[in-house]
Amino acid sequence: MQKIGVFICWCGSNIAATVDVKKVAEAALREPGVVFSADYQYMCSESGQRLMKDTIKEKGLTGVVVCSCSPRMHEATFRKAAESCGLNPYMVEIANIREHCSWIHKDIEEATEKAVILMRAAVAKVNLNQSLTAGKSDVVKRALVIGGGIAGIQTALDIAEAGYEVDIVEKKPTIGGKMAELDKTFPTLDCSACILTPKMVDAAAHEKIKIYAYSEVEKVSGFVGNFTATIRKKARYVNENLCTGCGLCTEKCPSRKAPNEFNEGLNTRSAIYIPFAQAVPKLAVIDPAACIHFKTGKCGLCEKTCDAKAIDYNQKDELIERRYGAIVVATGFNVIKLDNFEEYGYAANPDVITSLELERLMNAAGPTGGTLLRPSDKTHPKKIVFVQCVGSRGQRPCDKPYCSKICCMYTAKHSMLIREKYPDTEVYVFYIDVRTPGKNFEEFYRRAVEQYGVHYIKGQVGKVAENEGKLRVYGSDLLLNEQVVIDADLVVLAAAIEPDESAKKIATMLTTSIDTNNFLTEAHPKLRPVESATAGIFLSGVCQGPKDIPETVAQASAAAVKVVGLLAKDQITCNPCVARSDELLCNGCSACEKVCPYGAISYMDKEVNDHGKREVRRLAYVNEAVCQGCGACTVACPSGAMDLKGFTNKQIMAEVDAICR
Amino acid sequence: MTDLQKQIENIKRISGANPEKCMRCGKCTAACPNYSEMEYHPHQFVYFIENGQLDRLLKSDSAFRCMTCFACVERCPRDVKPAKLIEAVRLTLIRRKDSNYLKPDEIPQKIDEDLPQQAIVSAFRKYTK
Amino acid sequence: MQKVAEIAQKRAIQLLNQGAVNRVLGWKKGEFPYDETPAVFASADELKDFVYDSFSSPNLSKYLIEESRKEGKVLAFLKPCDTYSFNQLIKEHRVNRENVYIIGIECGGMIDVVTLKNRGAVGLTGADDDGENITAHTLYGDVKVRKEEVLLEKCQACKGKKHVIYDELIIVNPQDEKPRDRFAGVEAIEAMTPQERFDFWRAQLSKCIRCNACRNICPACSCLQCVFDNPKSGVASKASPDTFEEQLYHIIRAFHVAGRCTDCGECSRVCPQDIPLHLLNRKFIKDMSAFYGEYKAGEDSETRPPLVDFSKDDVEPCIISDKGGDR
Amino acid sequence: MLKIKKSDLNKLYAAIAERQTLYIPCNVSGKVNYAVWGEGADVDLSTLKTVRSAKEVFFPQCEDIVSFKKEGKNISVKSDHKESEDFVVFGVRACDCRSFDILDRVFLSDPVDTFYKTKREHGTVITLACNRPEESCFCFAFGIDNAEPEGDIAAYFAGDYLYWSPKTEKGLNLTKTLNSLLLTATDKDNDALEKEQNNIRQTNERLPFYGLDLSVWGADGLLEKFNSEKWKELSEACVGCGACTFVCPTCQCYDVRDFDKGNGVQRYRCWDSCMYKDFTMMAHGTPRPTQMQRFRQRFMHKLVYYPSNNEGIFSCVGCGRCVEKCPIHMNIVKVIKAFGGEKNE
Amino acid sequence: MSVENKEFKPTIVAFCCNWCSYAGADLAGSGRMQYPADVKIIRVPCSCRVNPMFILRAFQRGADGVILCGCHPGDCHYSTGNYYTRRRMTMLFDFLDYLGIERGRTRVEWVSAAEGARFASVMNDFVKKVRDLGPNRKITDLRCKPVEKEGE
Repeated sequence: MQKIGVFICWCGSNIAATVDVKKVAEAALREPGVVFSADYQYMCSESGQRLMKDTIKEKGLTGVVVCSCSPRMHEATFRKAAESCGLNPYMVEIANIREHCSWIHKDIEEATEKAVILMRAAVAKVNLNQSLTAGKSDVVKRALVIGGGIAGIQTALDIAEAGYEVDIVEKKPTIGGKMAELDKTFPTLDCSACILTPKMVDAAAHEKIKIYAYSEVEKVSGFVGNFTATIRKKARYVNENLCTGCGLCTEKCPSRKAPNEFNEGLNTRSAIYIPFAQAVPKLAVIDPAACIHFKTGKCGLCEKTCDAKAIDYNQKDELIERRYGAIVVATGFNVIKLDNFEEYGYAANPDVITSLELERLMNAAGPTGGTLLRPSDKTHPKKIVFVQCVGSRGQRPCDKPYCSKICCMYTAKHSMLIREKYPDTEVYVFYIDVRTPGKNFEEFYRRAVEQYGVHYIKGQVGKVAENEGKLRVYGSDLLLNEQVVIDADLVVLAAAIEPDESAKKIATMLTTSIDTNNFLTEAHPKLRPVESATAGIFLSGVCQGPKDIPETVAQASAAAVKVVGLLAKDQITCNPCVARSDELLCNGCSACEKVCPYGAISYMDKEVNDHGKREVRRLAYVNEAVCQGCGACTVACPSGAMDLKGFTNKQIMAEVDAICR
Repeated sequence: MTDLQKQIENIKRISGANPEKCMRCGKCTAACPNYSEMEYHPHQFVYFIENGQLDRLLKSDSAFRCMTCFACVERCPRDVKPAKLIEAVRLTLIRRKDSNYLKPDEIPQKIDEDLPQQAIVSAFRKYTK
Repeated sequence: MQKVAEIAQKRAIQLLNQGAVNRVLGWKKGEFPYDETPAVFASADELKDFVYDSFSSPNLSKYLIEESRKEGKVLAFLKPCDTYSFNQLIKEHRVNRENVYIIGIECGGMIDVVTLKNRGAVGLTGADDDGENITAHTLYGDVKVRKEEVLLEKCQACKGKKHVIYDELIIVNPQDEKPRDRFAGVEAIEAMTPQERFDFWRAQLSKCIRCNACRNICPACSCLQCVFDNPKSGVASKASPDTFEEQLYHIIRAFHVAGRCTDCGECSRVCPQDIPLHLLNRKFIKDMSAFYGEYKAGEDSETRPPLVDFSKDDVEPCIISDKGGDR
Repeated sequence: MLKIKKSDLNKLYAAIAERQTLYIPCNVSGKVNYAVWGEGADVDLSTLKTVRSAKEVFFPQCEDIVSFKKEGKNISVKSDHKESEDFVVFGVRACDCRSFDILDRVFLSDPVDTFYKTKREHGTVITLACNRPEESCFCFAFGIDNAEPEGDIAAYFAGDYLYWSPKTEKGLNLTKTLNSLLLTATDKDNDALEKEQNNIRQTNERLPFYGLDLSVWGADGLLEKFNSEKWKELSEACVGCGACTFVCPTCQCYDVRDFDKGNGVQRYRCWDSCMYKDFTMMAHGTPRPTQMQRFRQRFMHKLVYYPSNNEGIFSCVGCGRCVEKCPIHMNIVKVIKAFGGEKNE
Repeated sequence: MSVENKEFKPTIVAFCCNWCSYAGADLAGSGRMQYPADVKIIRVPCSCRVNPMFILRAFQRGADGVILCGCHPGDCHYSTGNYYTRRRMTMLFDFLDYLGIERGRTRVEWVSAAEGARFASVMNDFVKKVRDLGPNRKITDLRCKPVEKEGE
């Protein structure tokens, strides 16, 4: 039998004005298990807490009910107070007689009656409460970063700087991501490669960082502090320990028709290639789909050329299993496919390009060596039209409903750079809104207009059609209320960005959620923006939502701090209100496993002693470190084997009984 | 509810379109093949209906200038369906029965040689019912 | 039917002698035509009491929970509808498939003794089945009825003659496999007014003597300990001292087997008071198929049952409360 | 011997029910069970076996025993025992009637079950001969004559009449109150009745279980039977439900359970079944963990333990309900026969 | 009946998930939004914690209405809990209706932490509907209603 103390808070007049607290205190003494009751002006105050602590000690209370404000407000306060004097914190329950009673009722009698019932329900529950102890589990002091773009690199560097090991898994042959493809960055116009490549080198050189390039995460199991990931290291057909990255093989390779991914397919590369000059790791890789040796068994020029004897046609994919304490998802983005936007004629006309393609056309390391030449006839374009919001902010099936966030700024950047380098070029920008919320962003955009004379037209383009070697652009100028027609040489589309297609697969693998646009969902949009809902999984960069570089880097560092905070602990304390399966009742039917959103339930064959009968049964096992305590499994379980600590079937039924009595 | 408001509600109902969804990009007008013939352009139809300035549209013959080619509907990224709204304005005018609308037999004289075939065909379809 | 039984018996003996199986689960002859008992036969000699005819109604699947965990392999004869139960048990990891050799056995429909007796066969001592008609021999003379009219409820609502899982089949007379309409009874109740529905169920459920036959025969009710037997569950009870308990027991039982019930009809068959329990389970089956897409428990051994699955655009519960009509 | 025309039976029921509660087999929702007679009741005396036996009028499935109420720190206790009022149970077959003797030996011996006792004292039993015995009947194996049932009043159908023969003080008292309705039987009636009774006895001889022989059963050979290998095979198919026990007229086990009302407890007793896993569950678990043991308990009790405590009287009356109702058709007859309980002719 | 209804104060059990609906109820309180005192809230971690047994239990013990509140579908703190709730409760409610129990006695509502006003209006509406239905007689345990038992 419990010895329960009931404390009724006046909350000044917040409660006491509407609820007769004395009456509630009297009624409490009539409840089973209650040995003490008192009312007090402010239970949450220092002296109120002292009253509670003293009574626990004096009366040897085994349970406490505080009738006060919402448990969301002060449950933690009172539990901490109880713990400080030796009572298990989970023996404290709150009856919410403020938000759910005194504040919503006017009639004192009615409110008092309800307060008594709420108190009674809490007492009924405490009568069945059991001391709960939070489980502990060890933390593996290593982090996994999925994705080696600027987000992944920054997160990894920050974690490594804090002294923890970190692995980067990048599916492409080099890290660097989208930022490596960019020419200049807004709003400072500094060279993208100049700020990114040193970071790539830092990451590669860091003793705590291991880079698995050309690799993918295949499987993840485990839970916060103790994940196990299987990494598939794809065959490069080049021994990475021997390859020096000299590039001789790439020059000799006779197969040169594969589209160059790094240049957005604007030119071609050899079958054995190094993605770009500053690639990290700087190693050659053979594309078996383009390689003559793989197609016909002949050739073998690269093997002959390589002095380091690094070519290995027989290399196989390698599976590596590593344990991690935390995982950061930094899978980044892609530009959407524009095949369904036939009004812009992207697929039909080589001179209609995306902004990312323009980046390559303007980059000194790009296909044109940095001279802006239009793809069709390699001439200088004299009239360029930029179209904003292509595929963003729309509601057609091909559109994305969100704003891609970065387009306004990079278009300002592009138009500015073009006007500076080629002052004889006319630049038009069709915009719906120009969005420049960021430090120095508006100033940057105004410079494009005021200093560089870029023509911003408020309106959208309805059609782009080829017309005598030019691109006839039909747009509207809403301010003039006119339709405008421009014969342009080059049309640049600010295509929407979307999460990389791997995000969905990885979210499933990590049992974390994605939204309708396949962006990973943060645990809380305001308060926990870099954590996923699954403990130990963190989000970095555009996989969580559109971001520019400074934001991405900021979030990457924030995620790193969260990871470091986790790895700094030797052990983590789990939520004690978790599900538990009664071995003797479990049928092993897997219903609970199927509804668990966290994959916290697994099955094992175990010998049980059922009243003297020993047999091996298939039993559900709840991993307390992973379980978040939602209780979905408890209802799915037909035998009632699965119960939720802190909210047991019997406790809830006791509350029901007390309310209906 | 005033008469005008009722009419606007009716237009929304007939068209099944929601002008509030418009984000004012002007793509409808940019895509309009009969732009030069219209006093008010597709985006203005949307804007005026949303803004309660329906009377301006009712006084204009722009609704009859629309060839119902649906380029605007096709292009609209927000699924506002300007042509449907124009169609509803037209119906509102027709239902007034005060004969201030364009008669079908007037259309041939007004047809421009440069008009897209699609627009002519759909206009023809519209007025030969 | 006679022929099917002979083939089955012969095949069982053969498999036993070959050592392919160690035991045979089938039906054993009784005193009357109708009192056949499920039995495990270990030898050819024991198999002489094997019987299979239109009274072999017990569904043997549930016995396989125990039998498949024993050493050696067991041969089980399963009728088409019994195979659904077996599949469902596989899905729930309750049986060890490797230890079971399933012979899917032809079924021409099973006879309901209660109906047969109600049709005049009081004092039933024997019966002949020619496929079309049943001639019942009784203490007070012979009674001839059309077989169709005295079939068990579960056979009148036959799911089809297809075995969904088996290692081999014994089918002498292939029959048309079209499933019959199962939901007419449910629809009839749905068409009643709420008060009529309440009165109907009140009358039916108050007959319940809480013998647990429905639960214990049910292949879906395979819990090691039922919540109604578990003193720790807070709802345990052995009888129905109040009308509420009758409702509670049958609601919770139907809910627990919802999505898992293969509609094998055993509950209605064994109820000593002939409560149409299948109408409870079929309501869930019908609703689930209507709301969440066609689903037949036990049709395969992988698909998630609807209640441990979801879709983001599922119907809202308010479609029930907003159904309109009489509250 | 008295008689009443079949067509006047409703008047008879009404006359009885005017003074006392009358329990009689009625068809309710498609099944025949004992029910309180009221105007318009669908009385069914032609169905031989009610689903539940007649024992329920003396020993109901659920019965409140005592209640506890908690107020503040006090607990008050209230007995729910009530003196029964007079009642009549009509249409009890010979087998069911014998079952009362078997229950009496349990409930009326020391310590006396006062709940049962008061009902026995106030209940008048009107039995009914079985004109058409069925294939599952084997009351004759226990020396019961279904043509000449016991009871306070025995009744018989023959021709157009129900014959009425009071046998005890209680029976006579009830008969007195019904004098206006009952006619005196003539010799011709007696002949007709005798003929009907002979018919019944002849039918018995044609019954499948007529050869049942219980001489191998009884108090002797307890251990030998207990340890027999046969139980395993017999119990193999048992699903452990309580159908047999709950339709059985002689099963008398009950469980005492508490219904928690939140601020008090209603203690009640309800039928229990030895076939249930939690039968006689104790703190350490159950003494009969396997279904074989529970199955054996039921039949050993009926055929061995009870007779050894009760001068060789079996705790089975051969009503055959379990034969018909067992979901898997295992039953006491099969058990009896398995141990050689059949006359070889 | 009408006289009874005027004085009839139903017992209503509201199960609220900790993260959305309970917070919504708190917000209703902070906003001093009135709803009848007949509603008593039980806090559960997630609406998917609510076993149909609890709902029946409430009716057994004399509740006249049971309402279950959770996060809006898609917003579940545990990401998928309320999707299961939605299926389970749709099934249960239709089944109760099938048994002839008044459908107005059960309800599921999605109330977010920001919808204090909605919480209050949902409760007002539900209480009104239950009051119109009158006391629960069809699915209750007479043992828990001693007064009525003696009265009958």
